[in-house]
Amino acid sequence: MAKLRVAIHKLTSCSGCQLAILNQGAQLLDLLEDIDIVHFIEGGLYEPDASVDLALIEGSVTTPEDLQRLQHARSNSKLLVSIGACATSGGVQALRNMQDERAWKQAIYAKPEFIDTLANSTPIKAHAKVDFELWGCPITIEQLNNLIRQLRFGTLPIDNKEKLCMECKRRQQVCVMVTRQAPCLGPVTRTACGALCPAFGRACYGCFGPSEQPNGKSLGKRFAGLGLMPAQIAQRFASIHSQSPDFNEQYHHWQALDPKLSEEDKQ
Amino acid sequence: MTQHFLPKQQLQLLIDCLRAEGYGVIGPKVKDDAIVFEELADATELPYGIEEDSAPGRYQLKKARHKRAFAFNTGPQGLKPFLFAPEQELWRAEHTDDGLIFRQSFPAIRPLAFIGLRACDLAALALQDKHFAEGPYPDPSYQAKRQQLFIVAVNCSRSASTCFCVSTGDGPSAESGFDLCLDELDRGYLINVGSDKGQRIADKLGLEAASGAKRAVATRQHQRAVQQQERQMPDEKTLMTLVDKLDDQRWQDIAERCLACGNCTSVCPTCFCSKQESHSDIKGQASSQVRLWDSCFSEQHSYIVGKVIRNEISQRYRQWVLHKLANWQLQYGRSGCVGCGRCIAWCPVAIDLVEEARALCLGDKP
Amino acid sequence: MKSRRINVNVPFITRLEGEGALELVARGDEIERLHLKIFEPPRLFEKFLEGKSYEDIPDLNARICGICPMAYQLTSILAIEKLFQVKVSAKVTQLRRLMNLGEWIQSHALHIHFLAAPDFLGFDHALAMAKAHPDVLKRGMQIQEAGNSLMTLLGGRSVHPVGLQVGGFGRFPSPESWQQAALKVNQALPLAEVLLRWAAALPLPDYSHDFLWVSLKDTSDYPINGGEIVVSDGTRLSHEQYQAHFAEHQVRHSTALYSLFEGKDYLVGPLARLNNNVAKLPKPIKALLKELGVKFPNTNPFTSIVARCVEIYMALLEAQTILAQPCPQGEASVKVQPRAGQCCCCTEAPRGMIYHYYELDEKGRVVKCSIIPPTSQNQARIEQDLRQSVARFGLSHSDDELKRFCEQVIRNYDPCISCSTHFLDFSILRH
Amino acid sequence: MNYMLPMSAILVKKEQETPDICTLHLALGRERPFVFHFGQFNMLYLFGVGEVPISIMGWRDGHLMHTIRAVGHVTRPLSDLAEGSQIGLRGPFGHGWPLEQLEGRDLVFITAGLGCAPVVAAIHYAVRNKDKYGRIIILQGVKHHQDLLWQQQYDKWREVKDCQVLLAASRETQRKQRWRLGLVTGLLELAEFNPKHCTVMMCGPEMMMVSSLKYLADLNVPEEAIYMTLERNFQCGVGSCGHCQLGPYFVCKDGPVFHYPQIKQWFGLRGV
Ligand SMILES: Cc1cc2nc3c(=O)[nH]c(=O)nc-3n(C[C@H](O)[C@H](O)[C@H](O)COP(=O)(O)OP(=O)(O)OC[C@H]3O[C@@H](n4cnc5c(N)ncnc54)[C@H](O)[C@@H]3O)c2cc1C
Ligand code: SF4
Ligand code: SF4
Ligand code: SF4
Repeated sequence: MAKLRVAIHKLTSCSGCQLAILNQGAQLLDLLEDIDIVHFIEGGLYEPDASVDLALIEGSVTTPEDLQRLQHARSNSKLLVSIGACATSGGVQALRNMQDERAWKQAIYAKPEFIDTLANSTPIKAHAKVDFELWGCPITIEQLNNLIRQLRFGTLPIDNKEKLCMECKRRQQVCVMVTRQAPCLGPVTRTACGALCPAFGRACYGCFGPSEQPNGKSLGKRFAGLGLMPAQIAQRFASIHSQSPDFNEQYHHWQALDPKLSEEDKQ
Repeated sequence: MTQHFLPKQQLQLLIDCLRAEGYGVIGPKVKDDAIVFEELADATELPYGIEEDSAPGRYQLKKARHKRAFAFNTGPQGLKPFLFAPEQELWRAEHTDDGLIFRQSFPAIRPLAFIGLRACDLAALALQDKHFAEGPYPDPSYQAKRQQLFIVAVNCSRSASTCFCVSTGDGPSAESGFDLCLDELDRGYLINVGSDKGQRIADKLGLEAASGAKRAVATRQHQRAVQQQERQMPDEKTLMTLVDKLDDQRWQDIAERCLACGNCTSVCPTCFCSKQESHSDIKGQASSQVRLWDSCFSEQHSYIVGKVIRNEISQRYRQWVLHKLANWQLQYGRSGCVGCGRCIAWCPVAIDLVEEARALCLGDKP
Repeated sequence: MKSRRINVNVPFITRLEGEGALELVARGDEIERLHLKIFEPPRLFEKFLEGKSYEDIPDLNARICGICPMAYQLTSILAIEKLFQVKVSAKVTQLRRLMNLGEWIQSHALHIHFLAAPDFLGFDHALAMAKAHPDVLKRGMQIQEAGNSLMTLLGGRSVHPVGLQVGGFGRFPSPESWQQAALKVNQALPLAEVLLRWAAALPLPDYSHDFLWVSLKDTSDYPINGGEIVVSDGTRLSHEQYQAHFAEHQVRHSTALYSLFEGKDYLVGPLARLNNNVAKLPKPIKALLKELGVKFPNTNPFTSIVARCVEIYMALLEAQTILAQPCPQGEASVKVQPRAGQCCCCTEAPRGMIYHYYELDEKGRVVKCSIIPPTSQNQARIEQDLRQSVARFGLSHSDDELKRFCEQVIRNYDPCISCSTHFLDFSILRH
Repeated sequence: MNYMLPMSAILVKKEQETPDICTLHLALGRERPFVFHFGQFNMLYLFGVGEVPISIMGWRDGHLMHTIRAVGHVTRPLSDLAEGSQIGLRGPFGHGWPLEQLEGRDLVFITAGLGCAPVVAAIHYAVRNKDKYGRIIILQGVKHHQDLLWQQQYDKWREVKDCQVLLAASRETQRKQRWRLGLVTGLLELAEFNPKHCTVMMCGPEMMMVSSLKYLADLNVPEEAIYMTLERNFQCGVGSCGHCQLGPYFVCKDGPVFHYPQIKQWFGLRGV
């Protein structure tokens, strides 16, 4: 069977998801028996125009160049898979979408006119057809390898949107929300991380993005019951996946209930 | 039924005897803010002087004034994960020179003795037996593990606020299903023998007969635990009326609160749903078929091509309650709820199964 | 004399963490313009941290960089703990250091084997090298795995770990995972010595020249997250004095901010650290360096690969000692009480010193902050180095040779363009 | 039989019925014939990908037949397999049609869409044993007439004595000979059989079966004469995984063919 030709593109990101390749350890050599990486700047391969079977896109679209490169990648590849929070929902840098971005740039950079960015940080699917998404900040090696394996078997992985709680319970971890009143996002967050945060005795902050049917409204109310102020609840949803519609909705809902804000609104 | 007495200091002797018989001994310990069942090195690891304070959506351990080892009622899990593992390889497929071959996988099985299980855990075990071991397709690894099991039950001397086993008829004292059963008193344990295996261990312990006074204390403890229970699940006949309430508005009300997270089904000692996944190695040479705990609250549970049959949270909660409390009776001859209260304590948004069942069946207005 | 007009354009310098470009304009033997261009889109971290609670800062900060997330987390945690007057236990401090060591190991191993080694072994990239030198790559990956396993032990995963928090750790690791990590470290340790011998034997070009270097220096240990700022000119500064002596400015060709020490470029990173702290190395490593005839302080930037190998060896040795102790148990964190005020901290990330500054309100929410990653600090230094080294290398070389040389010079600094949040595009314009 | 462990089977022949439907002919690595009832199913396993429940189409020339529509994760690559490949197979599972008990009765087969495999298998059997039964009525609905699998087969059945074949296309606008426009239920009024002495076997989307039940009631077909096969998510195929529950029934183990009165209380309800 011919090897799978793969290109790895990075748009605006922290480079953490690409490490799912470089952090494989010795089994990377096994993986390379099956795939031919033809473009991977960090790995020293520069062939942006090569046509490939699979393009993995890390990062969000935040500049006109990002957009161009994405369109290029799309037209050069049979399958396009976005990897990581930036690519699937805009990522952490999408927090700026909620603010006045121009004022921000001015504050950090004395000469903002040198810097060319689009107004928002947006996910890949906002600009191009996406064949599959690997959620997670960062994605895990298992997610990536499973994708590649399933492609080798002639199919795509099952898109598992199950809730983190299921994984947490399977690992027989003790629920931190019930024992510690920790405002855990597990019940609205996608599985796949290994339920890491609860394992460390802390609340999930949703880095794998919204799960299937997230009942954020009920969870937010529960957070209020645990003593969180509306603004704090809003902040829980405004973390790594602030621009995913489900979390965004909760952010705005709770932010609007912040007494300070509504004071300002009245004025 | 003759009862024996084991002085408090000699609990270690029981553990030693079990170990000498070849059992790994599993008992309650405090870990990550809860009572969990784990391998015990010795009796000092038991949760002396610990009780739980549980309420809908809350579980906290607190120090009590006494120094008893079994004053708690339940932890997040009982026996279920040991017999029906949350994740288990069923078989492996391999590409070999002889073509595709399949090999059954057997988990390493060793005899285990559990100390500290409750009446509700035993009732749940009986139900899991019916599902996994007694049907037309018995689960071989469940059966194998089950046969090796030795059970030292403990009768509850108090009830947590989430307990309601009295109303389901499953507790607070164990009547059968154990090898040995303890009543914990301040100075030691009354021991009741429930099987030949149990008798063999009891003989080795060289026990004295329990005095009438001690037995009276145990009876009082039992009565106290009964009286402490405030929650009451409707009786089975009443629960059967749920099947006529498919259109009740209440399902919608619950769905507004329910996260469909599956925590209730995961902690429930009788829930048995599972799903399977194929995990291939990186070379695509071998693949293992893995069975994982699943829940009727997940979307995939009722998925068929083109649709999700129970697409709404209200329908999933309805499935859970309808199955657990009513249809279970038709499948296994009794309700699937043993009154342990785990689903109430471990529901992140504090949904109370008893309250919902009463509202639905009896029109109670909580 | 008629000057040769040369025009080389390499859009992306590869084998860097993140992406960037270089622009070289030369007339005859004169370099007219030399710009390291970083144009990775700005992610505006310092701005969106505003309003965020001290509890959320470490998780958000991690996302600045996928290669050294832990350094960003911990620097902010240490700064905030200073402000909140939190005293963590010695155990916690030690485990944090263990985690830092893990990050150094994985980051250095990744740099050495995937990014730098192909330069020295004559390959375009590590995957091409994999066939000819599988042993080199395998060794690197095993060492990297050991580093990752330390990060995973204490943080759950090596990229964006979740274990650290203001006040300590969420939980201490389990004894089983402690044992597993110890095993990985024990397996990797002998490889570290082999690695150092290998690096010392590489035919490194000598481009020694004078420059300033800056790192932390601690009284007792090889510095990671303690000690004062020491400049090779003898200046010693507290973290609080950083802003008075180091200034950032923006240049047209880059989205990264340039950082200068009193108007001068300077080096941070493994070579700077080792130059300042060679005396703190454990005995076996000192002895080995002597045997190999490698000397520090050293002003040849090409020896930074050796410095990285030294640090890997040192980190694995220390990790082994820590992991030989019993797995810690008990309370992993202390309660914290937020308070308003300003705070700052410097630590040593794999690529060099980081500086974080925060102003928090009474609830512990960020009012203002500033984060200066190592690459911003090295950027001016890289340009200076290129200017001198390219001149010495000779502009008469072909464009392709020049390009390769420049890339190699840049790689000595292991610039992490993601954390300075940025992209490298190479163009040479020769008149 | 170890119900849990698949046996390996070789794909000896693949017939492409339509662009997305194919019939797999499988050789089982053992001599004795595979004993099954029409309406039962197997769990087919594709290496590294997963298992899916598929009805048994029949047994021909020593090979087991399955007709598969390529719709997703497993069925697509399964349909792409090259002849000579190996897959895994567990079964047969569940209860099939009670064909042996229906001697002398008129048989009415109602199917729609592509859920026809288990019914087609039963029709084959009935036609082959025609002397045992009364009339055979075959009602088939599809969206477009070209969706009909085994066109020629239907034409052949048309020729059989006392056999009535009625076809309907629901999304067609052009009239075509021998086809009726509309839903399969509309065919019932044309069907000629004895409602007092018939057995109805249905397979297809539940909505179709729900409305067929109404028509059948109008024709005075007693509920006791109706059988239907249901589809649910099957993970294990043996009533252990819990996914396929319909009220108190496990569709895999108690079905997939059900006697209508048995499941009447639970059938056709939304979200049950
Ligand atoms: C009793 C019975 C008989 C069937 N007979 C046939 C037949 O003869 N021919 C045919 O083409 N199809 C048949 N099906 C339907 C077939 O099982 C589904 O089309 C198939 O499971 C889809 O799997 P997939 O992976 O290709 O699709 P996806 O939509 O990608 O499904 C994803 C996964 O869901 C799980 N799943 C389990 N049960 C089902 C289910 N019933 N439907 C969908 N997903 C399921 C599987 O693990 C599957 O891999 C039958 C179903 C049942 C219950
Ligand atoms: S528990 Fe939540 S926040 Fe933590 S790693 Fe998993 S998905 Fe991310
Ligand atoms: S339904 Fe709830 S109370 Fe009943 S057995 Fe299950 S977990 Fe316990
Ligand atoms: S269907 Fe739901 S309630 Fe029933 S066993 Fe499965 S998970 Fe539990």
